Amino acid sequence: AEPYIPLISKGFQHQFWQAVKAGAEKAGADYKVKVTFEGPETEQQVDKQMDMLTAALAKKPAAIGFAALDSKAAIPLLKKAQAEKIPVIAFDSGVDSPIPVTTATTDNVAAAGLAADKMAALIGGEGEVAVVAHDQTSTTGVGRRDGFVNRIKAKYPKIKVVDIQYGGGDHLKSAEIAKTLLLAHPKLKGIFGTNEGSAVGVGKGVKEAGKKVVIIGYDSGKDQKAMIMDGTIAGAITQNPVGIGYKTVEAAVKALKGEKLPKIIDTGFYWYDKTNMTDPKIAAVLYD
Amino acid sequence: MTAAPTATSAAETSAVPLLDLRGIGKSFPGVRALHEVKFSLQPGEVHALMGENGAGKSTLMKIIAGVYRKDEGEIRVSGQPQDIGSPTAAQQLGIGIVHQELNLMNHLSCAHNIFIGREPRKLGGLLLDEERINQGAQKLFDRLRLRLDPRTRVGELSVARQQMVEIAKALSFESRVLIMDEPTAALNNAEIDDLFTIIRQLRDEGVGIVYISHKMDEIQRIADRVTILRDGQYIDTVPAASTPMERIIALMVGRELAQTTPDIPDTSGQPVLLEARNIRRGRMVQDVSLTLRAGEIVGLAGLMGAGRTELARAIFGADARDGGEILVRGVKQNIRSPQDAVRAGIGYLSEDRKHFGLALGMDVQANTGLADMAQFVRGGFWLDEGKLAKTATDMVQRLRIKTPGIQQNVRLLSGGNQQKVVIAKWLVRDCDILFFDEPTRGIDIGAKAEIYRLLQDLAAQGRAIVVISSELPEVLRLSHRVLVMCEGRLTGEIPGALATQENIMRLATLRAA
Amino acid sequence: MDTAAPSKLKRLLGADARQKLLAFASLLALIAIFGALKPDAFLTEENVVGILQATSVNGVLAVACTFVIITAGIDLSVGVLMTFCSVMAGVFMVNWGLPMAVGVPGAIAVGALMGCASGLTITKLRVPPFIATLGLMMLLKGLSLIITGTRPIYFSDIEGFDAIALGTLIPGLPNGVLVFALVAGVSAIVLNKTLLGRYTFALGSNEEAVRLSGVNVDRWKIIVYAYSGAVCGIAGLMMASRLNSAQPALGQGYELDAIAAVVIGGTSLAGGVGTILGTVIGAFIMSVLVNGLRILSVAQEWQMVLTGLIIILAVYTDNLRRKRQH
Amino acid sequence: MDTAAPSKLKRLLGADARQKLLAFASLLALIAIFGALKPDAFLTEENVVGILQATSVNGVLAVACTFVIITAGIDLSVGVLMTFCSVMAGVFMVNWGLPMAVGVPGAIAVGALMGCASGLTITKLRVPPFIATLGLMMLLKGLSLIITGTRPIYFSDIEGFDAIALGTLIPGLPNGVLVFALVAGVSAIVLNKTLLGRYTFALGSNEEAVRLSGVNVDRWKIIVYAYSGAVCGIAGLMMASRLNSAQPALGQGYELDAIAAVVIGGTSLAGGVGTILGTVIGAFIMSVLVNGLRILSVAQEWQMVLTGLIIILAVYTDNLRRKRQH
Ligand SMILES: Nc1ncnc2c1ncn2[C@@H]1O[C@H](COP(=O)(O)OP(=O)(O)OP(=O)(O)O)[C@@H](O)[C@H]1O
Ligand SMILES: Nc1ncnc2c1ncn2[C@@H]1O[C@H](COP(=O)(O)OP(=O)(O)OP(=O)(O)O)[C@@H](O)[C@H]1O
Ligand SMILES: [Mg+2]
Ligand SMILES: [Mg+2]
Repeated sequence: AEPYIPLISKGFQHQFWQAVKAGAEKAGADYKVKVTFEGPETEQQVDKQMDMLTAALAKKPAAIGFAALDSKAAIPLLKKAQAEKIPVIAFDSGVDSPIPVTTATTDNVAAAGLAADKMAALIGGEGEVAVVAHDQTSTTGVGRRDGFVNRIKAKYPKIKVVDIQYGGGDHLKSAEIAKTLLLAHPKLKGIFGTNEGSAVGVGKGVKEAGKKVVIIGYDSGKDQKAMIMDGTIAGAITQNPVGIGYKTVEAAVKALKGEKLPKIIDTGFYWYDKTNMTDPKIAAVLYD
Repeated sequence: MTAAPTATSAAETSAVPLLDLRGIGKSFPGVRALHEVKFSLQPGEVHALMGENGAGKSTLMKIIAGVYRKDEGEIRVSGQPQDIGSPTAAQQLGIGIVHQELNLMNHLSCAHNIFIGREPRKLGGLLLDEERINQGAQKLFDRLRLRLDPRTRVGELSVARQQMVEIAKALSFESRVLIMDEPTAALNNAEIDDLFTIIRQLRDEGVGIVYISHKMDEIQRIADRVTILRDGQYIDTVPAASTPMERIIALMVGRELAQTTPDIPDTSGQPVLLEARNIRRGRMVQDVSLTLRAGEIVGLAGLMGAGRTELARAIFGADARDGGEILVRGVKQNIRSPQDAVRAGIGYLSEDRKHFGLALGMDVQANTGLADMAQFVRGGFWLDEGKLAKTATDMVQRLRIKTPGIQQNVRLLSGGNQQKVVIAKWLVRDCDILFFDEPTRGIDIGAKAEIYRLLQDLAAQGRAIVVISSELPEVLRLSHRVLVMCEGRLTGEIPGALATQENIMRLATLRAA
Repeated sequence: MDTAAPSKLKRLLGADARQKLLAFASLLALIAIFGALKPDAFLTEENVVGILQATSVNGVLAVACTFVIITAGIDLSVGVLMTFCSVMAGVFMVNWGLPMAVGVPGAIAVGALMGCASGLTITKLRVPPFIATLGLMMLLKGLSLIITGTRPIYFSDIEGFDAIALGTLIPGLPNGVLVFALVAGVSAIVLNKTLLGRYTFALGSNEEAVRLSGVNVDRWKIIVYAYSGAVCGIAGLMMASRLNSAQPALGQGYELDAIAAVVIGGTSLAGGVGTILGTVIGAFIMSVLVNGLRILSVAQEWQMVLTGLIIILAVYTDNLRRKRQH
Repeated sequence: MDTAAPSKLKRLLGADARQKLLAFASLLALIAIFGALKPDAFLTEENVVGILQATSVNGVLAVACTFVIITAGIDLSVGVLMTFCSVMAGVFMVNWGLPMAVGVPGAIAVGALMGCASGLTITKLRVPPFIATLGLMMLLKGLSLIITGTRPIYFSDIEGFDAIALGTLIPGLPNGVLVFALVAGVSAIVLNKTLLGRYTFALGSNEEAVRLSGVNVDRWKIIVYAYSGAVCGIAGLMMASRLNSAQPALGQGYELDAIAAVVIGGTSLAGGVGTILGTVIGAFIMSVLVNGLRILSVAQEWQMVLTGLIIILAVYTDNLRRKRQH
């Protein structure tokens, strides 16, 4: 039978995770391994992720891909995997432990820093900006928010982050938040949306309010790409979720063959806007 | 709330009334329920409180029992002025009450219902002492000659037995004042006898008993004095033994009541409206067949648990039948739900108005129309409020329902008036075949006469009426024909003219070999 | 025997209406507080329109819930059903290419159908509403993801679809608000002037008594749930139109907001009591609160704390008012 | 007239117990199906222990809910209260450095206190349980985030804290399972043998009758909610110990799983009826289902659909069983 490699992710409903899943499944087809992909419904359900990992281990997998919601909580289970000689490949944000043989990831903090740089450039280095984040506790939400805010603080003293609100990645809530931000801060020059739902929601809210501010998005998706094309969103950061998924499975296969792996497989992040969206290198990491 | 009653010598107690109420007033929105009412109760006395439906009897008792607060007036308990603020306060003053409406926890056993709030415990109060709870209840049941396992869940009992559990509970307090608000409404003669034995016992022990009932014969049998209320006002207090019943009735209703003597029409030539063949449902209805002709009133008599309610419900489609068929005007009907029954022209007025009769929470008008909304709809779905209001107003007048208006929530009506609303509902529906299950339960003597006339009118108009009643005088007075049930079987039929309490009771106790 | 009918006017306003006026007062109080704290942002036309728009989807869901709650039931599926209907609208119009004239009623019909399914589960299988609609919620959540392949369906190519929520028949006022007003208005009429409304109250008041009055209780209950489902379908269309897409993972949690709005509006979870006007006011109290706190840049954590407190408070003062009437 | 007492044995088993045996049968059926489909993974010791462990937190929450639901109330705050208690455990032990002997009872006391708060809101402010606990849920969610600064609190330095859930007093069996068993056992005794249990049933059966019997209804209701809150505190400790951290954003949604377990276990949302054993079985049905579907690698979307269906089905068959008894 084909070797079985389950991927335990942080979520599965967001487009981002679906893209990771697509990449993993492609690698599964390429390398002839059986891949499954699951994650809890929200990025807070640490215990549900533990249950998923437990069930995955019970299935006697050849290797496991794991994106920890909280790496410390997972250590007992990871030790168990280690004891059973099941290689663990960390993906997305890393697992804070020496057990994973490698980590396929991009640096959320650095990527959001790039968003801050782009924001600064687009608003002329000064003024008020705000963040609409998707989550205030998950590693992705916190990393992207802090990456952006800290870079602004460190490098752009004339830019002030006046408000941070959380829309849960819900388009509608993010749109409502964007509209109130514009009212509460009439001098607002830019908004950073930290994932697809947040960015698209902000775009919609700003459009509905009939205002013009610089919006920086994150991830891709059809709506976001369309908003970038029509200028509602100035541009966005994309990680390479498909690549993350693919590399995770690829690394697992290599680990099974006993090949040596680098400690980090950086799948990179990219800035994209109207000008470079059709660039094949960029187009390859975008998804609908 | 208050200190325990101070000890007084026997001589003093007989002088000081247990209860002394003066100038009691109580208003609800739109209703002045009580005004300047006085009432007193001596130790060792059974004091009956009489009045029409809505006269304010239950309200007065609830004030004594700490359920409602009086607006004005003074309450003295054993000579001490008291402000009875809660049921607990009343209990502490030695006042016990059997409410008119059942107040039981259906999911709990009889024993637990009785001892709720005063459970014996063991292991330093940690665990319930089930044994003592059950024994205590058993003792009370023995005293009431009630054959009932104290561990039975109350919800599984018939209304009558639930009423007995309530009485047992009231007895268990060993109160100095015992209020009984229509305790016998759901009981049959044997049970009433047992209850009266106990009441006399308590009376001889010096307990003061307030007794409310609409059954006039009971008053003569048990009461020492009678206080009469009308429209929330005190009318008079008279000795029971020396006052003729007609006089009490006149005081109650404020007018003379004409006695109607029933004449039994010959309906043998009338068409058969309903034929039920071999109806079966569980143990309670075993192979019962009956025939109803247009224009006749059939009395259905039997002891508690005889299965009369179950029979009516089975015919009405309220409960699933195990077998049997039903023909209406000679046509076989497949009745599987009340809807089918009503469509076939069969109506059933339940004995339990609170649970099965009224949409408590809705107003008089809405309840009146509930069984026949099609009448009050225009264009398929628009409500015809005007017509509904007119019909409801008519009914309120015709049945003399005491309510501040047709928009009054039925929950706020007195028990008897609620019953009238249920009757109104079925009058509006105008079925050819009507089962009335205890139609006069809780209804005052004046209204009773009106309802009897109403039933007779309905029959005269060519309907077939079945009256299920535990009051034999009522059965005798109304019925053109009496059917008797015992333990789920029909044990006999007696022509109305020949029916007596004795021959009905004989059939009602005719058990299967 | 005083059966004198209350005066026409008093009946028109009635105790209920008086209470609603008072609920309206607490809404006004909220508006006054936020207006005083941040008048330049909160009381602008723009923000008022924003609040109206933000209320409309939750308001429509709350109207749907009102019917069910008056029957003493509960509907936990409304949020997810809304999403499911928007997904089905996408399937009809985008995937199958049906015209809007078919797709829009189609989505509403899907809502009614799912409502029927709840109703059938509750009446025929005798599953309590809480569980029946919880099960349906999970089921529909899964189905939405399966049907879409967990990807949004975009309506970009459907000419005029965005007008449902975003067009402005009345200049300056998004159509979504009109749809909300229409749904509320029609539902108020249905609840108070039709047979369906009468049975809705009767079922919540005493279902067994209604059954023993010869009414087909099951049928009417199913109709109530179907009506509620159809209204969820409308909410789904509003949502899809506003977002220009059907987002399959959205919707869970919306039911709690909707139920909260209903209860704040004076409808009793015990059944038998309720008004649409109250629900509308309840929905506005919720959204004014959220909007005001956002305008004041109150941190999200504190928004949660305050919302929790104010929901409790709103229902408490509502009780106080009712008590005073006695 | 049948006054014959039911035999001792029959009473011991009783109608309830018989029903529970049947509920147990459907749990066994579920186990049999999964076991047959994937014996090598599903029936391993490892997986069985995994199921036990996965059940324990939801099971404890379900036990907490059982009391409240038997009083005909509902508690939507259990999930978030659990989290709040784990956060407070962190505050006591990690931030303030208190010893475990203080921190652990402290966290449970916090749970009881918050339960009291629900109870007081319900009884004294006359806010219906649904809204009171919904409000408390929002409030506590916010508070947890505020107290922790939205960051988890780690218990790594608290010697022995992980033993609460993860230690193995019985070799191979995590202590969390023992705690669950203990909580269930004690709660079963409280429910059936003590005054509190009796009043729990009585309140759910007919609160007005209890009041008229002179019982201080408010006080007992508050105690019921406090007990339920304390049990949530225990769940919070189990969760914190298992994750070695207090996760401030966790918990919402857990109340629905808990309530579903309670109802699947035969407790009626209308109050007056219920058992702890049933709830335990209900919790196992839920977790065996989820685990089995995972073991079979059923896609997550389909897991949702199937879970929804099976919850409805479980309650339906439960109804069938009850009907047959009549
Ligand atoms: N809680 C209440 N709110 C409003 N009106 C009430 C309330 N309780 C009783 N009433 C009204 O007060 C009046 C007296 O009612 P009460 O129940 O005392 O009558 P009653 O003499 O016991 O009648 P019955 O013989 O029918 O039981 C009635 O008109 C009734 O409608
Ligand atoms: N809901 C119920 N559950 C279980 N047993 C019941 C129920 N209702 C009635 N019974 C039992 O069925 C028997 C028949 O009751 P039913 O009410 O039909 O008798 P009845 O002849 O109408 O007497 P009653 O004068 O009490 O109305 C009674 O012994 C009663 O204990
Ligand atoms: Mg009375
Ligand atoms: Mg009967």
